[in-house]
Amino acid sequence: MITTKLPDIRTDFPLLCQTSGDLAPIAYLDNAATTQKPQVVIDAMHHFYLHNNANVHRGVYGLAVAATQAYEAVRDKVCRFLNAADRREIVFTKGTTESINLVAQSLGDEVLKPGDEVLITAMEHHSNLIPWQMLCKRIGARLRVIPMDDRGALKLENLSDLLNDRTRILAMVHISNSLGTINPVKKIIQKAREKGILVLVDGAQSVAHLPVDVQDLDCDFFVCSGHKLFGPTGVGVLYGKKSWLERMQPYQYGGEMIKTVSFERSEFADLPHKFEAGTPNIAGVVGLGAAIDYIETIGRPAICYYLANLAEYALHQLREIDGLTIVGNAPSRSCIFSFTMEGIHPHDVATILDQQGVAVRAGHHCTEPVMDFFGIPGTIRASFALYNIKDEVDRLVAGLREAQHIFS
Amino acid sequence: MITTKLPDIRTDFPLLCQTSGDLAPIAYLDNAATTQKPQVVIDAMHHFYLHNNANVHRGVYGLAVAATQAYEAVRDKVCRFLNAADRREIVFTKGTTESINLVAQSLGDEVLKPGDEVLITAMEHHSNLIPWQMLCKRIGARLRVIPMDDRGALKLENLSDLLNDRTRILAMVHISNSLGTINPVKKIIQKAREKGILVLVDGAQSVAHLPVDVQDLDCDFFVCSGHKLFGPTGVGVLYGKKSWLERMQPYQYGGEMIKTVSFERSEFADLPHKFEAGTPNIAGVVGLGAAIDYIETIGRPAICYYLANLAEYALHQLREIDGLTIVGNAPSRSCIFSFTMEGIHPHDVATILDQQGVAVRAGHHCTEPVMDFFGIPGTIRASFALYNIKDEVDRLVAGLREAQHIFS
Amino acid sequence: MSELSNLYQQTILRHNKSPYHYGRPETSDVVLEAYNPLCGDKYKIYLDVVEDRIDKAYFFGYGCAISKASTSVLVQRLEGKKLSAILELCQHFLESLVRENADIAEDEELAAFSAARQFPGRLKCASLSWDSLIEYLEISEE
Amino acid sequence: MSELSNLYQQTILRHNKSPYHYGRPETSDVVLEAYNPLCGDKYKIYLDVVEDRIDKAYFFGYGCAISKASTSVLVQRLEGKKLSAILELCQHFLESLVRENADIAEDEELAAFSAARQFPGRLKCASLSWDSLIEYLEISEE
Ligand SMILES: Cc1ncc(COP(=O)(O)O)c(C=O)c1O
Ligand SMILES: Cc1ncc(COP(=O)(O)O)c(C=O)c1O
Repeated sequence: MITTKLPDIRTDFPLLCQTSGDLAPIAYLDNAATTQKPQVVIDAMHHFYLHNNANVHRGVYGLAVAATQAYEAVRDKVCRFLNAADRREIVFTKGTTESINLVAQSLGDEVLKPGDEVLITAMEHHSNLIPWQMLCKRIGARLRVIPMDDRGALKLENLSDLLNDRTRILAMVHISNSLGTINPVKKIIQKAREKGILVLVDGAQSVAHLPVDVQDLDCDFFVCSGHKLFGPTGVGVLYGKKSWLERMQPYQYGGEMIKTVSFERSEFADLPHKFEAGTPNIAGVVGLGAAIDYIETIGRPAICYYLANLAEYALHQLREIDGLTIVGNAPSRSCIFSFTMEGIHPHDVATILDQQGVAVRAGHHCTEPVMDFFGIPGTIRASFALYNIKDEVDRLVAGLREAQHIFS
Repeated sequence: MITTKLPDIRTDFPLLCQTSGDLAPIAYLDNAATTQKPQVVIDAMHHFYLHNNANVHRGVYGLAVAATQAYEAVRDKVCRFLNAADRREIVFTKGTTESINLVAQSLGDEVLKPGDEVLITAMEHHSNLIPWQMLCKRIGARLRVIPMDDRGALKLENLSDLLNDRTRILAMVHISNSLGTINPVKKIIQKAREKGILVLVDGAQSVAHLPVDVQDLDCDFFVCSGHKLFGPTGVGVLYGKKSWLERMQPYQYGGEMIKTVSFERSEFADLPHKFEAGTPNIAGVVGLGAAIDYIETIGRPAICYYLANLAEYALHQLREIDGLTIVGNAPSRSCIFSFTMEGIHPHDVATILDQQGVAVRAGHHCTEPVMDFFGIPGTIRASFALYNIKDEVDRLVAGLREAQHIFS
Repeated sequence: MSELSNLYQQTILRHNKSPYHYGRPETSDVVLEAYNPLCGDKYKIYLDVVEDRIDKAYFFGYGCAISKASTSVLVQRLEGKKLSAILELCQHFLESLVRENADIAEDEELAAFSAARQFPGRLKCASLSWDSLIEYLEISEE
Repeated sequence: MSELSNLYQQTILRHNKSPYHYGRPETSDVVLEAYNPLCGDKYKIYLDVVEDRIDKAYFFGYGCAISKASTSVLVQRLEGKKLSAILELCQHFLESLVRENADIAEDEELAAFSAARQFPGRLKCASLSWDSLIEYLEISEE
């Protein structure tokens, strides 16, 4: 069902319904940092600890079997959710950051030689920048950057120069967390594929906003975090093509990831266990499963459509405010808005908004090079999720006007 | 208060009180794999998601400040719990396995040269074996092993040979998860210190059983997991002396662990954030805090004393069973019992026990070399925690006799 | 205890105690390994293959009662059978571990393992050697 | 909104708009840096020290209203004071950000920052430059 109105889902999120005294509930507009959790996700973990809690994979008794089934069932769910070809291509990590570090660490030596190039974009989150920067430093490879224009859109004219004979890896963000730009990843991946370049897509922001199909994108790796997807903290996903995951060294060593061990040598387990050393975040994975179920009940096309409408409204309202400059005006954008206000520091704006019950983020949003590019130390960022409503846009705007009033 | 009777705490653990039909509640004796969670831990995470959920460290708004305070308060708690000298010496990880991999990875190149030696014990969990094995392989160092006798006690006669001029790192388990042996770590650490050797103690099993004081032990690193300490899955602790943590390279790169970033170079944040890249398991850390509070309400000396009594009872009862061989008879032991039964495979025993509502583990318990040493493919393991009672020992014994009956 | 006695019933206990053709022949055409890294159960299966038939089958190794008995009844059913018929039997047997299979239900000994349906943690024990054999048969078919 | 107007009150807004001795002197004896990597606020504080007194103080940099105003009132209070007295003042001021401090409560301009107690996320903004100065003073004392 495609509609500008999502079913009344706010009540699914208990934190959004909390009131204290006669204050309105919080207008939570920091969803790019982390999302709120629906009751079903909280309940799923609660239920797990009450009824199924045991360690996974090796237990013979009923409880351990139930825990293992609950855990592995989520792998199937994630596999369907991202449309991976094989459940063994889904590795559970603690988050996007770990997923990227895993790939950079385990694959780096496999594919990168001195003089080779790794390509990222000008708008990467630190998590998709520093691991590659350090890898390049270690190997003696070169980190190169796809530039952007002053709207915050990638400049792709010279892409064929940047995707050259020495390029081995392309790592790029799907939706920028500080600019809101939706990058044309599919088109870029096609170009990279023609040259046999390996591609990692940072989907931390995109999974909650867009339907994602890793086979259609044809990326080699796709990474995301549970906590930005209405799931719990401490759990993330690494999707990787089987042929790559098989070639890669394990990232961590320990229980569950081995076939046989002696003091002299160890033989590693098959996929995906090779990459899941130690006791995983079992309850967290179960919570992630509930989050995916929740999203699929609503439907990603419906979410996408709803957010597009909300973005249009927010953009219009923000543009009405004199002295407000939106940072990030790419033609294709998501429901994340960064902006600065003349004469008022972002932190002061955020504090004043907070006092009015509007939660936004201020700072560089872990994208310092983006701030450097625009010559600013930081922005105010309002980022919306499926439970946000127009009324909250209005509260944001009213709060911004109040800040202007105080500083006038 | 030192007593053989703990206050009636079973009701604090909802899973232990579940009954179905007229079956007795489960006798959960797989605590070395993971522990059950008291209601207060489950509630703490629930409360966090309902009232404080936001990302930590960078937010200006009230919710983010509350989340940061809740998260950082647990660092203080863990610091006190382990008696660390400085809260910056406490790093949150996803578990023991990650903590050890972090040290092996980030410190390895700092202290290990070709020809150097890393010393472990004959009873290490794979998590405290393979990371060192792989490190040695990478560097060209040698992995050596403190042997044990056939009771499963370390043989320390030749310790001064093993702690020699080439030894750089000693990594040893505090309490063996497959034998129950309590190792004399303090005495061994003293010897290592005299030679300036760095020491890591794997406390995965010990924190729930013994009071731990890292300054008194004088180890350089101490690692443990929340989920074996009545806390949630997906969270663990690395304690490291500040001087070492400062010398070490970051393990993962991303948000929160940097001071400044450009495409050319990055400068890393101070301790402990240098080692906490990306969004941490915030709710998990909050749950761990509640678990520590819970343990401290009961008191670790009381727990220790209670478990010693329970162990004595269990040992006596198990010894009464003909055809049962206890694997691990060190003079100093904890409440973890491994054993084999004549003519019955461990998995068959575990299944038969499971049908009687007794949950034990069967297998090599991630300590294959220990099994090889005893020439067995695996054991049955019953491991007790503070909520277990003598009646459950009796149920275990009855179940074992039933298994013998079936296989007679 | 009724589910339980279903799994550890006479058939299985008997085969566990006195497995069929348990031993290592001096020579054999084919040696298969059935190994479960999760629990350590490990069997070698020794086959003499004459044309498209299995002539002789033995096994040796270590494992739980379920895997040992299941390997024993497997080996017992191989000799003299055509490879194609064996593949079919294996597939029916594996199906019977998940849901009712009419062909297997009639074979009392094989049907004993259907009780493993109630014990998901032990399914792999029942299927271990059968899985290895299928893998071998499918490869040789190609 | 009463807590809020407490933080963004006239003192702070005024100092933010017209900070005291805001600029880069051509020479100075001591240059301190006050930098908060978490938010990017960064000030340089330029001091001329004559014997055990601060003779001239300037600052320059970028940050939020709270950190800028707090640096401004700090700089304003340095000139002519003994280093030991400054250290004491800094300590009192930092205390006033955590709990009532009698000395600070009497100084209307400094007391304006006590409202930051209600805004734990902004405490560091109020203390930033004071922290750097304390660090410098403590090192020079040794
Ligand atoms: C002694 C010991 N070390 C390490 C580990 C690994 O802990 P985790 O799986 O929580 O990473 C365990 C748990 O099985 C253990 O018992
Ligand atoms: C685009 C992008 N990449 C990576 C990350 C890092 O995610 P996490 O902190 O969950 O590891 C984020 C989250 O801030 C992000 O927005």
